[in-house]
Amino acid sequence: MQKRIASMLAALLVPALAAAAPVKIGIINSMTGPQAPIGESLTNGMKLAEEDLKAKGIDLQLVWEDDTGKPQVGLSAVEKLASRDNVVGIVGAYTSAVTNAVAKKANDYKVPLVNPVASKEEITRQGYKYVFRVSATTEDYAAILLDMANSLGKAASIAILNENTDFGVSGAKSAKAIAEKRGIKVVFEEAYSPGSPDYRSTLSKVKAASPELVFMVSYVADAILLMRQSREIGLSPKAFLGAGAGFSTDKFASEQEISNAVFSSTQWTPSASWPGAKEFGDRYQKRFGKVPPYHAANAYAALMVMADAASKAGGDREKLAANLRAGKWDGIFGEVKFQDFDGYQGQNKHQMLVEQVQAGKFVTVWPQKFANGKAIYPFPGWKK
Amino acid sequence: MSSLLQIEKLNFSYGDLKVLWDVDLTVNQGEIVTVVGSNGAGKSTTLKNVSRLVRASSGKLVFDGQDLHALESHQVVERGIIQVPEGRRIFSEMTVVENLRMGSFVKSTRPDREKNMERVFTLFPRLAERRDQLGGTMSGGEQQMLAIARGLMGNPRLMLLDEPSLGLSPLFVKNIFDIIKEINRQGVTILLVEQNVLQSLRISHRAYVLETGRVVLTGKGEELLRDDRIKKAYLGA
Amino acid sequence: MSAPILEIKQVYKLFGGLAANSDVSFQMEEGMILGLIGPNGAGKTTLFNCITGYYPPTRGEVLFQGKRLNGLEPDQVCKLGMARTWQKVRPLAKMTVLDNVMVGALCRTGSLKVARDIALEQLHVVKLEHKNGFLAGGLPIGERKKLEVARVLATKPTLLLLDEVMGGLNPAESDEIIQLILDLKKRGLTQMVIEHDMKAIMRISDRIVVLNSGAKLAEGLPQEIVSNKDVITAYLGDALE
Amino acid sequence: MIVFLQSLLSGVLVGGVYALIGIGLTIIFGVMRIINFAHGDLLMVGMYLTFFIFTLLGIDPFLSILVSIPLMFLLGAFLQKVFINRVLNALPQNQILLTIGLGLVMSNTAMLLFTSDYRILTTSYSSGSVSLGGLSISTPLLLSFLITAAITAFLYWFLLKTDIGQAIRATAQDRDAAQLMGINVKRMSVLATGLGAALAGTAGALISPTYYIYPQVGSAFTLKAFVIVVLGGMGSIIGATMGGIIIGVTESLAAVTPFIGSGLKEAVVFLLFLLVLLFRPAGLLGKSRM
Amino acid sequence: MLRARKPARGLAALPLVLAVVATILLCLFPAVVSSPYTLHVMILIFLSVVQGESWNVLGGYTGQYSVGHAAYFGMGAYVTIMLLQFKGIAPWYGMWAAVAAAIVLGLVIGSITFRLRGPYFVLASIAVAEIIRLVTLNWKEVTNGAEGILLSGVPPLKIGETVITDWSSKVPFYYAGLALAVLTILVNYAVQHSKLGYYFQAIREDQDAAHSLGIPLARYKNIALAISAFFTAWSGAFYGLYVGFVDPSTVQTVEVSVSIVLICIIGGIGTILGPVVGSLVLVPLAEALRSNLIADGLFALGLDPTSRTGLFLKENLAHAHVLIYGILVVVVILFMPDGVLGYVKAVTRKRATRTEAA
Repeated sequence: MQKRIASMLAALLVPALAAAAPVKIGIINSMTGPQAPIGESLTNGMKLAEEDLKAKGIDLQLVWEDDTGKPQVGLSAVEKLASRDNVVGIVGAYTSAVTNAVAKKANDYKVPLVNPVASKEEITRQGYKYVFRVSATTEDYAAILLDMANSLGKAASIAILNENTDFGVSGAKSAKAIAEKRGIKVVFEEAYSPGSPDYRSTLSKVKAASPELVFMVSYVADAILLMRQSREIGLSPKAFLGAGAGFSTDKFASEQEISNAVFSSTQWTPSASWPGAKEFGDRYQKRFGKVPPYHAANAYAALMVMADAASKAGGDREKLAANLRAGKWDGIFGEVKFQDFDGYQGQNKHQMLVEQVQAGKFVTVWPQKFANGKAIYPFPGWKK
Repeated sequence: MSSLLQIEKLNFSYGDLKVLWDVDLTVNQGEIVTVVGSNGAGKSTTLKNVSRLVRASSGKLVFDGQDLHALESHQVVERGIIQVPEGRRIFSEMTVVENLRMGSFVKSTRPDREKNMERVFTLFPRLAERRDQLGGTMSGGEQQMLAIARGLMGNPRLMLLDEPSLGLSPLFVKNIFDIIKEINRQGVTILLVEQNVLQSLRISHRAYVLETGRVVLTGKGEELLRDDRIKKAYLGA
Repeated sequence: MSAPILEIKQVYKLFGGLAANSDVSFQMEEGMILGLIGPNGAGKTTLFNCITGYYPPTRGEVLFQGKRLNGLEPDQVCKLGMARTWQKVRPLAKMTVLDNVMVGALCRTGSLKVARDIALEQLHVVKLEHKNGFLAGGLPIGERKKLEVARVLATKPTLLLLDEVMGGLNPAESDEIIQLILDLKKRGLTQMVIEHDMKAIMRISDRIVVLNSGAKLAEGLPQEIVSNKDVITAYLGDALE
Repeated sequence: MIVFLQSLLSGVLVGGVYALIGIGLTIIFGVMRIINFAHGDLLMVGMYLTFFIFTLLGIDPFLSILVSIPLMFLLGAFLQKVFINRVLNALPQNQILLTIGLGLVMSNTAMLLFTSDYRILTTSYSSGSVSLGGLSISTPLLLSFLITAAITAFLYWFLLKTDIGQAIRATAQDRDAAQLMGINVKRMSVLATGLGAALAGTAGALISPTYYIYPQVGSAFTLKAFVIVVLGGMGSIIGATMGGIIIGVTESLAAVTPFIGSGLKEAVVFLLFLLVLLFRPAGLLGKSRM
Repeated sequence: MLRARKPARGLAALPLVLAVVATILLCLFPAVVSSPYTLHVMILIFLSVVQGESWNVLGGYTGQYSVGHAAYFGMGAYVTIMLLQFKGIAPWYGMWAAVAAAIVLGLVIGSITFRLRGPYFVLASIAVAEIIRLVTLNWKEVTNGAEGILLSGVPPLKIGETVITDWSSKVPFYYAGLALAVLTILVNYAVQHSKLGYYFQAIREDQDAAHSLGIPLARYKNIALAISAFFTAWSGAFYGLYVGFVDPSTVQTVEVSVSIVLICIIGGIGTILGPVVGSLVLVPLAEALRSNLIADGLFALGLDPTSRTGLFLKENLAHAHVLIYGILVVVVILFMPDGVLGYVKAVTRKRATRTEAA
């Protein structure tokens, strides 16, 4: 018995002996903790990528690490992946908070990190040489929405309502900056604590300010709550603009009573005209029983890119980094290419999309090039 | 006369503080038996053993032929032993009527609830006047009446009264003792613990004197009234 | 006669409308033992609490060595040299016997070494030194009472208030405590003793104060108290209506 | 003005459900003197129950309480008998930590079973409203408030008028005296925890149509329940009822007050909580035990 | 009967010797083990030890069960990082500002909460910590709100012109953490062996009795809180510098407070070694569960990863770690109310008496 325990301990402590050099990639994701709901989409996306890569003959070995939504735990994961598991590269993490810590550490270790979805600008502005990001940045979420709004008819005023989290605050900040630059008056601005069952008083204030545009940054569930309560109190601007996250989920769209004609910016949708996007959507739906949110596609793309670059690097991290810097990929996420520009390094210039819920379905309405439907504008009002 | 409650060689400790030493005590059907003794002599503890609020380490506890050791407090009540605790312990956030209803919580007594309520209101007209008052807002004497009345609601065969005269004005004290006598006359056997030695001895058939957890004296109430050893037990002189 | 060490002047303590103490006055001279007796609920412990700062008296004042105590906290009262024990012993259960007494000693010194010496001395006084290393919570009741006395002695009091130190003890243990109280008196320590064991109180007290229903019923020498009619009534009830 | 009235109204309506959460907690505390840190997690279990009863059996959330109440009662009774009962005489901090542990077990079991996905329950009336002189009243909120009022009324009746209810109150007021009345206080503890759990579960069911469901949803409500219960006086049912409404209204009004806003509305609630603790530690209603 | 400590004189030195040996071994550790991951886990253990030992002064010795220590932890982390990032003040100066702020905060909180006893104190401590979190979250101008603060780097530590370390590897953090852990253990030792410790424990055991023995309750509770807040803030500063990022949701939540309490409860409350034992149990366990080391270990032992059990473990064990954590808490409270250390002591004591009897 004691011997068995000893050998089990040994198994825990001694790094697994490296076999015939598979492509070993670490994954850091929020599998548990408060961020787990979206973390799961990432996991699912990467599972599909894993299948595709194996089908392509890449001997992929993934080491999954849970960061539980905490930066210090994310650090543990990097340490373990970089030094104990000796992965060639890392894909992750999900939240900006964890990614902040993880990116710095990965860069210190010179382990190439491809970030799938964290959108905080700073992450790729630190001069890191080993950090790459497929995701668009927070600023893009607001910019594309206001671009679109502008093209539909010049709006005079905007209300900005966001959840008081990293993503929410930075989204609101860029929305405000862009709005001011374009001469749209910000008539209301407030951050709310997510998870409150009652936003009616806040929304009454918004209504009292009578803005033409209502811009919101919220996660899944709050997005639905906010719209339900907007309907209740009869808040009816020219357009509801949702900055990604909660507004671009299938769950939101399926709430037809409240989601109709709401715009949202997104990094990806199955209806986008990128190669394989639709197939990915169908496959995901079949496999996991839900429409994939953009997080899943981001994660899929990140792992595909990483594995492809790594398979050509032969376990050499420097070479992997060089491959990532030099390479160009095309797939369900459109073109992925890591570039240095405007203070960014290793940042993919991802094309954001604006979609609108029309009869429970997302229709891509902007930019024109990708649009597969016409925008409903202004907001037609609530059905009684 | 048949014995209703029989206590033999009862020993009890609170942790390592031993408070009862081989206590023997018998209560016969229809009697008023008083236990007197100074503070800390173990009087209340004896009652609490009978009502099973505490559990003795050794000794015999038999009520009407049944061993009490295996029973829980609420089961003892179901068998007709009802304790009116020291300090009244009435439910302060409940009205007089609610308190009385709790007195007949035991299922078998519920059918008699209305009848018993009438009975206690006759016994304590004061309570009838205050039926909807909250227990906590009443005076000490009224609370004591309520506590006794509450006990009566459960059709007691044996009533354990713990210091019913404590903290009451002299007028009330006399009143309480009259009532105890009346209750006994109505057929309830009574085991009384009292600090008011003289008054309680006067109404009791028999009495026990406890000193530091031991029975030191026993006899008829009237006899003990004249016994100097009582005074000595209290005043040490 | 020397100046009184403790003066209690018309002390009232009301809880809500209920008077736990009303108009209690008496005084103590240095070196004496005063017995404080009375039936259950007479207000003895409340008076202790008023004297030692646990409750502020509602009215009246308490003077200790001429200094007014009203408004002082219990720790300040202790620092002035008045210490009390508790009716229900309050050992610091998860600390050793020695540590318990050292806590008392630390009232007068910052040095653990000095405190240890004081503590050992007091444990010797109460004959508990063989239990130094035991946890206080595990002691039998008699020893817990002794520990309590040793602990307050370690605060170097000039006036000691003992609240039923003999309660719950067997006769042999009570005798030991009585002897201890008398020894302490010999050393010049002034003491106020609440006690139910009348034999004991009569034996040790120089004077006795009787409380009943919160008020002072009688005061006098032990033999006067024993034959006082009011006292007998208070204890045994009204003999005659 | 309209903003103020609108906020006041929704505050009262939401406060009704808060009250239900608080009453459950206060009953458990009243009878056993244990603060249940897993209270929000019981609410979470109630929400999932409602969700599955709705999606699998198609029973309306407001009707489903007929099923979830007994189930939640059993869960509470089970927790009391198996776990809480063992720490009744333990140190308060150990009692607290036990319930924290139980909460962790519940929320994480839910996560294993149902994943951490947000679930949204959509009924025909989820975003409906009734308008009343310029004010709009959320239909589901109004319904849940009415049901809450009915349940509270029933609970008052149960506790005030029935023997068992009075016995629970008696146990809370004086455990020993209750035993001397022939009340089985152990059974009352089980009943009280069952009742507390059932109320938490009911609250969960009632907010399901207007809120969302995920495994960690409970923690926010646990904190809120503490505030409510302390505000009204721990162990007081009327206090908890009032406390719930007060917290609902305070949150709602704080959100529309200049310089406070939505972000700090919870801070205002906690501040209120501290003030009450400091100046009226027995709660706004003073010491009243059920 | 329970007989406590005071072994023979020669044996009394044994724990001291063991402690010194352990410290020396820990000092040499990085020279032998170079795996940064192992060092990282060690650093997390040190951090946990510091948190636990700091809480122990207030909760363990003085018996004031604060479930709001995230307030001090967050204060330490925030002030240090803010001063460094926004004002360029080196952390070894900024840290002092941080601990000073934490002490001031502690004294304010103390003056509010120490009047309350039992569960009320616990609830009040939670409420205060929540208020601090919400203020941090909403006072964007100063704290950068929900976005948190990303540290650009820790400046090199210099004495004169000599660079001691530039913090580029784990090792300096390892030693800093170790030093802090040893320091807080020594603080606990000093507290236990001084007037303070006697007074703290007296307050824990019986406030009224302590009061009657000349102990000014409010003063000594505040001293305990100040010491506790000081070192908790220090651990916060260490955390902030090590992780390089702070935001309210990671350093100021109720979860952080609860985890600090659990370190002590699991290990054993009010003892010097309790938090150490708690950290040694909790941190590696969390690591092992989180990264599925347990399932990997079972596979290495021959469990078939593709079998049903294997698949189940692989899929769920990592998800279940908080669940296992919760079960652990319940088990400890029910069966080891004095923590692992207390349990081990009780078992060995029982064994000893059994051998004696035999």
